[in-house]
Amino acid sequence: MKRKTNLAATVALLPTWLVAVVVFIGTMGWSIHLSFTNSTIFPSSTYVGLAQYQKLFSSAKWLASLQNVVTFGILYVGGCLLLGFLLATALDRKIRFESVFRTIFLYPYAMSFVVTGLIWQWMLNPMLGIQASVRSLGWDSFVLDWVVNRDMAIYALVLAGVWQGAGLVMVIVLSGMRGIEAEQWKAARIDGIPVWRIYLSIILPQLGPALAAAGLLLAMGVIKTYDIVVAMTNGGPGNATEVPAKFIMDNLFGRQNLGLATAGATVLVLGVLMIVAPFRYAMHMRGKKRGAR
Amino acid sequence: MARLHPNGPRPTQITAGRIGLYLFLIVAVLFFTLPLYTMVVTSLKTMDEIRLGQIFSLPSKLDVSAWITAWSGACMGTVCVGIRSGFWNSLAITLPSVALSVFIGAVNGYALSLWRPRGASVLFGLLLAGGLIPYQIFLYPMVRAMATVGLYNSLAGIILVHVIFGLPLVTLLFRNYFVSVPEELCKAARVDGAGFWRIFFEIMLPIAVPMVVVVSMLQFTGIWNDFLLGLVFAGRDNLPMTVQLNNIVNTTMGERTYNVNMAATILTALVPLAIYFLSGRWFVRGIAAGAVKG
Amino acid sequence: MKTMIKLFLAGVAFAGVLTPAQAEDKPTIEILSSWTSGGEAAALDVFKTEFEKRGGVWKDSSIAGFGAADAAFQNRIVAGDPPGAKQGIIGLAAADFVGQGLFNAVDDIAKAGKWADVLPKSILDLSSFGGETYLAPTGAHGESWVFYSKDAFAKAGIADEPKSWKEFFADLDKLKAAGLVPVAWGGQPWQQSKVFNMILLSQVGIDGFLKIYVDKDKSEASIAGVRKTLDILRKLNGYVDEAAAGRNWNDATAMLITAKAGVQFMGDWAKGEFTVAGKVAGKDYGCMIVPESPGMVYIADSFYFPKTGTAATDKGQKLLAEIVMDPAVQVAFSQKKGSIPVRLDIDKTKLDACALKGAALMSAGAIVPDQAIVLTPQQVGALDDFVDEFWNNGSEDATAAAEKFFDVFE
Amino acid sequence: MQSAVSIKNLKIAYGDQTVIEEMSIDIAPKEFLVLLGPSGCGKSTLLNAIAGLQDITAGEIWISGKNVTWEEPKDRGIGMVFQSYALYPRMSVRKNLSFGLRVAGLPKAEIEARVSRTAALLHLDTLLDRRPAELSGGQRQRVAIGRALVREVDVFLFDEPLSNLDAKLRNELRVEIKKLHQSLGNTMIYVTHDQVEALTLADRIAILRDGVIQQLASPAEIYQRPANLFVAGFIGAPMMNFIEGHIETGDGAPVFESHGLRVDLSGYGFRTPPASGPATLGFRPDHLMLDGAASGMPTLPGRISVVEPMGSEAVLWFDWAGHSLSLRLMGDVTLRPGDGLSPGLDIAKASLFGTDGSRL
Repeated sequence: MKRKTNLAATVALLPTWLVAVVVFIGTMGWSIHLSFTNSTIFPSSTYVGLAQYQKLFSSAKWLASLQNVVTFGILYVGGCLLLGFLLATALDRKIRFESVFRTIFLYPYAMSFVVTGLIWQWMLNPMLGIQASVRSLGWDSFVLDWVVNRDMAIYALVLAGVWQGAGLVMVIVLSGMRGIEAEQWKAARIDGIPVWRIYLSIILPQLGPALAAAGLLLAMGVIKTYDIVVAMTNGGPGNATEVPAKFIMDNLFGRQNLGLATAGATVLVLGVLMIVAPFRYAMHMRGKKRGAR
Repeated sequence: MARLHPNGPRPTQITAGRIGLYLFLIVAVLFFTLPLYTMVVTSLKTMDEIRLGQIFSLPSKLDVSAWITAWSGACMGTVCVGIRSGFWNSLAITLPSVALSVFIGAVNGYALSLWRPRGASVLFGLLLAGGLIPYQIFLYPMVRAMATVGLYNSLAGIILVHVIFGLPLVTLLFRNYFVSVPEELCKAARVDGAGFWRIFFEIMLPIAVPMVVVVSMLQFTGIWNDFLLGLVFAGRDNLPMTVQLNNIVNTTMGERTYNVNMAATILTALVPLAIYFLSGRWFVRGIAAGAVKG
Repeated sequence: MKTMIKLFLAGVAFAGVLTPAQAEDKPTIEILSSWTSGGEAAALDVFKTEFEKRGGVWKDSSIAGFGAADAAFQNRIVAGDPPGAKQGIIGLAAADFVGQGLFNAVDDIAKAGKWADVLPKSILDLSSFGGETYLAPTGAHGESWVFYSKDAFAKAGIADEPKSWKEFFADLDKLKAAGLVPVAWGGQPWQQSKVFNMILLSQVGIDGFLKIYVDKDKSEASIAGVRKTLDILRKLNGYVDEAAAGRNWNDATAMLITAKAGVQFMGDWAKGEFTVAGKVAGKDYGCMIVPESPGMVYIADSFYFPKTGTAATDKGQKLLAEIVMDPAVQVAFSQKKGSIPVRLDIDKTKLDACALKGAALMSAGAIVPDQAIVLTPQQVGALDDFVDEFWNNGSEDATAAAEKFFDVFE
Repeated sequence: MQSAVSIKNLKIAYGDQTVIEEMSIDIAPKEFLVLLGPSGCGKSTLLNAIAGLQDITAGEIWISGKNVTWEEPKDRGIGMVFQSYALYPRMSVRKNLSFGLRVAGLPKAEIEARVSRTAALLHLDTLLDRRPAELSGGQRQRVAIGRALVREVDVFLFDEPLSNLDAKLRNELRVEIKKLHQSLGNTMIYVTHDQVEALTLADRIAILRDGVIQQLASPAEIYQRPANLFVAGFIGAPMMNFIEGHIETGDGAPVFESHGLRVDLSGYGFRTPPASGPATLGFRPDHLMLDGAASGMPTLPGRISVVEPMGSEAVLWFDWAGHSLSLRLMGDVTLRPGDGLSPGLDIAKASLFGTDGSRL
């Protein structure tokens, strides 16, 4: 009993279906297939079973990159949300020149990750950047060597990422705050609740959807993290800032190891599915309830 | 001290909290502007001054030669025309890519949220997953596919690639927006006899203008700033500005001219920056209008 | 949707129109190189000028950065649309392409030009596969150099170049005492691997070096050599500044130019940076082969010639191969690039002090190839990982690491 | 006579969840039918199915003698008004009204004529060039009604059209809708959860619960003779009073007994011959007489707990045998909380329900 209007919707989605099936599924299938071969620079059809995966998981670089992307992802998304929330709160306090502040906080989002990485690499370079400048002012023991410090380099990436992304969160959260009824403020004021407490206990819980949307936008970039790493640390020092996307790129081209690269890609995709599937399932269930209304 | 007898308007007070607030804002402004400041002053210095290693100091005298070199004189290989040719290439790639991806994404979002044809949720799941996967994985087979259909190294090819990789995010945003549009609007239009496309063009698209602004800006920034796809798919006649920037900035064994690099970097970032500086409030308005929500 | 399809089709048609018509008669070449910076581009221009002078059509598709250029090249091969020539190093990096039958040989040009008589044997061997010559070598870089700032040495009271590692470290102590950064270290994996190799050559000699890298020999002697190399590397770690990680080589060179640091390990391309800053070899800065080294590690660039199926490009490839090996062009190219001509029979009067030292070692055959020439790209990557890990992980035991070194070849 | 709208064995289900059970209704031409029920009862789903906005699982829908079960909404000869007005936000009032006509490709002159006719009817003449955002709630709803009117069709569907308005506007528009119906004479199907709207507007009311029609009858019938406990409790404010008890059918007339109260049921119109057993007695607040004892009615003596004056009338709440009962009184009230009273019950107007909840 399908109607022709629904047919129009189906037809309109055909190009997207094509992309999803041919590009997303097709190439993934192809990648998975190659991950079981010993392909080097060109695809080969000599199957080696799980050898590439064995190699993958005995590679310190790969293991480090997985760990790094998790650390980076959590801190980057969390950092953006936190700073974005704080900035939004500050701008919400009826300050002067709000739009100037807002523009200043938002502009880094227009910068590419490459530029972001390059500039922060400069700023955090101990011989050139902030450390050198502070020391030249006479504070000789000042240390800010994150980019070159094995233990801190990942935080340098986070810092640069937060610089770039916090503004977006700020805008989203600020618009969420402006959408909250003024009466709640009045109620809280009459109850004598301090301002910080209002933001923490009343405003913040209502910003859940806004924060989730902002978080999702940022998270979509995390697994793809590549440009900023290449521009800033190129994975170093040691393996300190190695990330999966870079590992795959290195093996795909520079190291001419298609088999290993596609094995890494497969693992990554499985990881993504493990994140997306439960989320989708929850949404699906919610959608069902909605449809039944 | 005797307290005043309260009378008339309450005097404004400068509280500690207020001072702390502005202090926080000033520190934040420093954090956000320092990098841009550094880039600008470095681009205005001579290389000799840069080698002194005082990156925050103001240039001893303004030297715009780096800017001129970056725009029209910097060499890429044996060609020394600066990044200006890339500027036009970037425009030629970005504008159609943004227009197409926003249009298709809007149609997708509309169809997925208000019509929900069979398989809609499967498709949406696929797109969501596709949006999370690093596109480096798709490069190799995509190159082959594009070559097979004769689009490799062409403007149409790079535009198509940008549209494909832009679809997940754009669709997601539009879907979330249209989900919040009352279904009754769609029903009313159907009672009025409008079909899928008519409802889209005459009713939904006009409603979604704030969203179109936000998504266009996000897409514009993303595509303009892309390096890898442009490098791989555009072909030598269509290389975007970012690839040319890389050719200037990234050198393995050549000498580095930081002032030119910085000038070229700022030039490359200028268009998206201008968009955010000039239309930032439209962006903010679009988001406030519900462009991005859970 | 109709609009989109129309646009799409229009785009396809548009792309078709744009496909350039090939000039049928003229030898044509499209060059894909990573030579984009000043000196490199100037050097490439030497080829271009000569190529055009001889009636060819030259198109430049340079992409900065090895990785980016390699990615672009591989993708164009995959797409069946390779450039006419690709700049790349000689040796194994080209082997896979040749093995797949993707490259044209330039054997006839090589025979006609008697390359066998004028090239060092190792370079010709590494340009040939299955007895046929495929690659046209452009120039070689010496990679066993220690550059030093004469100002810094003077400040630290160092009069002569150190002759042994012992003297070398004594001099580093003096530099440190003078408040300078002893070693301007470029903390990127590829730079570190080069330092590893120059030290290795000084420890195991030419035969030992080739045994390790060519024969993958894991004898006691080889292991001991690697261990001694790692010991020196570890010791050097104490003389670098805290900002070394990730540092570009030219930033390191800048530290010598401003006399903030004493020495830098680097290939001879670093000369370009000194020259740009107005410094003169032998006067403002010095160059020496690393202490105790019997020879020099070298890397040689060449052109690859992918099969394009176009007659004009085939012609262009042969012409380019001739030009690259022309003696006058070799000298002109090397001067701009800061490299050493690969031909042994060229006019050496125009070479600077450092290049002369290198050319002498080359003529004497006291050279060993860079790892990128004798290892697959995968193994090169593994070596980078190995050295980088050792350098950054201060607690790793040199003896254990020396054993592990040979895993690189797996 | 042919039905205007006829629903035959309609069933709607999502997967294994049934929203509308097997349902059949015939709606006569010019009839005003109200679908009434609590939220989630399926009334809106039913309306959407009639409009063609909702796919059905089984059955048929006929409009004006045509089987439209698979027709597009626009081809069904209906107009519809939505709860949220669903005005097209970016179009002026004029464009909103004419959109459907333009889609249908009517001549320009005809469109203009119809729009101005409708605008005049609904007093929208001066608002034609405004955008929906520039209108008040009542004006928006009038535009929404106008959008249905311009279609000049036989059947109008209203989906809770007044529930987003404040009480005053709601009353005004309710009257306007009634006037419209009287002057236009179209068939109207009207969904609401507001019993006042239902009682005032409808020719017939269909009360739905969980996808099943509980009672389909005139407002008076439904108010006076509710078919079951649900209908009885749903209609009427304050709610009908209920007293649990049982029926005794002895030798004489049947009697309802509860907490010492004995009500002679000989005056009650049983549907089926009475039988002994538990039952619920229901009576509306209007059917208790303060001076009932005088006329020999059974009485419910108690004490007043709350007095709710409402201007022309008042509701007295009093306690009787643990029940809180209400009584409606016209005119001024001098009674105060704490006062005793002993109202009489008019059994002829009361309702009795069996254990299954249906009317006896």
